[in-house]
Amino acid sequence: MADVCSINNLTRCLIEGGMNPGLANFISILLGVVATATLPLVTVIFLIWVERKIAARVQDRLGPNRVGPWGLLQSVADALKLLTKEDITPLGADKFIYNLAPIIAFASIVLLWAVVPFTPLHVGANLAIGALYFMAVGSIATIKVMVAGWSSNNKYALLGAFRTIAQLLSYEVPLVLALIVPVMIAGTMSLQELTFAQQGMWFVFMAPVAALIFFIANLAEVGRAPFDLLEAESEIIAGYNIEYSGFKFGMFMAAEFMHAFTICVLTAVIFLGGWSGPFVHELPVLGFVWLGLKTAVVYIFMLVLRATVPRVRIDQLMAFNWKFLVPISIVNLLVTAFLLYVVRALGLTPAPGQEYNFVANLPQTIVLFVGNLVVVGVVVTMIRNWARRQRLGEEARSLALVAVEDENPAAITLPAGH
Amino acid sequence: MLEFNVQTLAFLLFSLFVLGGAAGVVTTRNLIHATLYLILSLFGVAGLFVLMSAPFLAVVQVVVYIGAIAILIVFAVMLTRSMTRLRDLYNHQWAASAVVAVLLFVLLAVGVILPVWGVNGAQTPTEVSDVVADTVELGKALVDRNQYVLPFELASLLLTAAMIGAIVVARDDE
Amino acid sequence: MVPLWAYLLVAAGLFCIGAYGVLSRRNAVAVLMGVELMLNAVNINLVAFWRYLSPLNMGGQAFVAFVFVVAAAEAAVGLAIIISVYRSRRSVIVEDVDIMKW
Amino acid sequence: MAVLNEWAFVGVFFAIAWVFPVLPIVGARIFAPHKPNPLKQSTYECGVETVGDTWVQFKVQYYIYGLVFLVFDVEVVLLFPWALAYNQLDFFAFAAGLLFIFLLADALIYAWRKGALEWV
Repeated sequence: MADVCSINNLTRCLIEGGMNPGLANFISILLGVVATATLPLVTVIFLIWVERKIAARVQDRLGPNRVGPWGLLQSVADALKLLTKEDITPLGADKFIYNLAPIIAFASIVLLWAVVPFTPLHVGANLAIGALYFMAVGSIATIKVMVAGWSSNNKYALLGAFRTIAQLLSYEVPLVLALIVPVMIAGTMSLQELTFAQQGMWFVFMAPVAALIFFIANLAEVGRAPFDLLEAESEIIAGYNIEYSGFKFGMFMAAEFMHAFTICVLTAVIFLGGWSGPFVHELPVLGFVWLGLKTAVVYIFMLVLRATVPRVRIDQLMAFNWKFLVPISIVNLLVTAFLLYVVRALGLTPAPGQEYNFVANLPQTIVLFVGNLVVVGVVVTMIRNWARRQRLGEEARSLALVAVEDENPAAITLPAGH
Repeated sequence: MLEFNVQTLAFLLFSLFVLGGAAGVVTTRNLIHATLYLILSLFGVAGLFVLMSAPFLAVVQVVVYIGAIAILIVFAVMLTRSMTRLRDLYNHQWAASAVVAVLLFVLLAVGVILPVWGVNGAQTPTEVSDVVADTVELGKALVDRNQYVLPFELASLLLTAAMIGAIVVARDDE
Repeated sequence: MVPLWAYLLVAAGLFCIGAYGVLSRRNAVAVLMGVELMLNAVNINLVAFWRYLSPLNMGGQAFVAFVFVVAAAEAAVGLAIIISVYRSRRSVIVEDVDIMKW
Repeated sequence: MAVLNEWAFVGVFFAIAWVFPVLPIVGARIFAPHKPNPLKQSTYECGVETVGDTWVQFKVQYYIYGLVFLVFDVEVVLLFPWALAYNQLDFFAFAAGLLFIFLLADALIYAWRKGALEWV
């Protein structure tokens, strides 16, 4: 292995080749960064095509099919078109931060890729606090919205920005609460070690509720359907980026597509075992393939969701978060903490050295899974009771209306208290 | 003195962010710009935390200050329409304040920091350990009955109380 | 490694700039921003002393975490008060709110 | 200093992440036409002339959401070290964490009952 100069031992090779250690280190870091950061950029060009194609199929259309084979080069053509479009800056705009906003938008998404583990050996930065890094970079997204909305000097942009910020802030709460669960199970925040911990059993089986909440909250963070009301044309024209044109608008759009892809990767890493799969330790590059497959499954699920679900209203959006997702994620956190404690007290955790064994992980997985099922069951029952009460109330009201009509057909009024 | 390496370079860069951002905060008329300067300054503080091997605090700094407090300040600026009536930036005592601030800095630097912890100071740490407690240790310390469990619970209580108080104060009374 | 005094100097500078902002600005929101700067200067000091003097004792980090909590509570309540004052007096200038003064 | 090496990667990543979006924007400045006129540059409000300040009065409800978010965010962030050390904690520490979460739930219940979570 010492003779082969691969990316894994590049630093050592360069030093042995007579280079200054500091410089060699820097060069290997730089190469790693460029490789990691270019990957999402290249992928997103392809993914826009995938998205348009799938949306078209769901809606019984053909989708892009003119530029290149099967329309594959459509995104490239779009990018070139945006590059030659005039870039208009509104007169009242705050020039510097107006130009800064699309850059922040794009950079904040690229930054997420610094901690994604691709294979057992290839990871950008194996930060010990990787999960929180993800949260921190995510919170920069609110800054970009605020800056874009404010600097455009447009009422619609500002209103859209405020709505968007309210949405992003709200959905960050269930997101973090759901993220605590895998951290608690694995006892680590490093994404690479979280993946290692899932070699025996994926966390989606140990914490299905947390996985679902994580995915839904992330959908809202990206602003994907059914949570895409930050670009609701009917209400706020196009949201915070209304005054942007040309490639600056393209930056916002590319950032959104990239964000959507990135959250699929992170869902796959945190809950679906990341690169773990058969033969991954014999051939590390295989991890890349497994990760890609899992990401693709999540991504296609998201696309079908986008093509089939209607948009929610803003009061429904807020109520759904604060009165449904947040309470459930708190209860889920409590239940998981309690069950983990019980599991450990009963000695159902895998014996040392058996952590990556599927069978050894089964007992605790079953306990946690049943616990999650109970949570879901209770929630579903509560919602059904609530809905029944609502329905009975509606029926009683309409019956009262009919009764009033029968007694005095001339005076059709709503019953008192309405 | 400062030796020249990557860490020193990063330190100087982050210090520039911190102090430059802070100077922007106190001198800018436009409050939204001031908030952006505040974000820059707080980001620099997060960078300094990373250099001091406290990555958890650095990330929390970004999440709490930049992600939440800065946004809250923007909301407050918008709600109070502070942007529309930009009157005088400073009050009548600004000159005295500037003198006080500069004097305080000189006093701290010359009187306390350099003699006590400076080069050949009275209590300059001679050798700095490379072993640093990590976040797991922090987690244990926060809920250890002999350490910080009481402040930990009180923190939760304080935040709950602050939220209740702020909601009561900020809402329109129907 | 960067010496301890360098961090302390930066923290002292940040503290003094923040203090200047608090003492001289007229807008209440700007005053609050100055307070945040001062709290951050304290945080730098706490972390620096923790790192250089007792990196195995968790006191420094735990204290910074509690400062975060207090800063958040302070910002939340302070801004709420400013909004409330604005509603009743149509002003966010600190000197205009002098009803408690005599 | 292995930890700082990982962060050096993030630092370089940070620099590169800013370069990526700046390049095409500068490129667009070269390729794109640039013929501004006042009509083009006016504020786009569906063809209607813009009236008054852009800084309209906002609802206090936005601030309330920000407030509730701030409180939750800080509390949850403090929970992370606890969750991280969870596998090594005794019953007392476990109970302390649960009490913390209960207080968090308490705040939510208060805000809910007070009607602070309604979008009005």
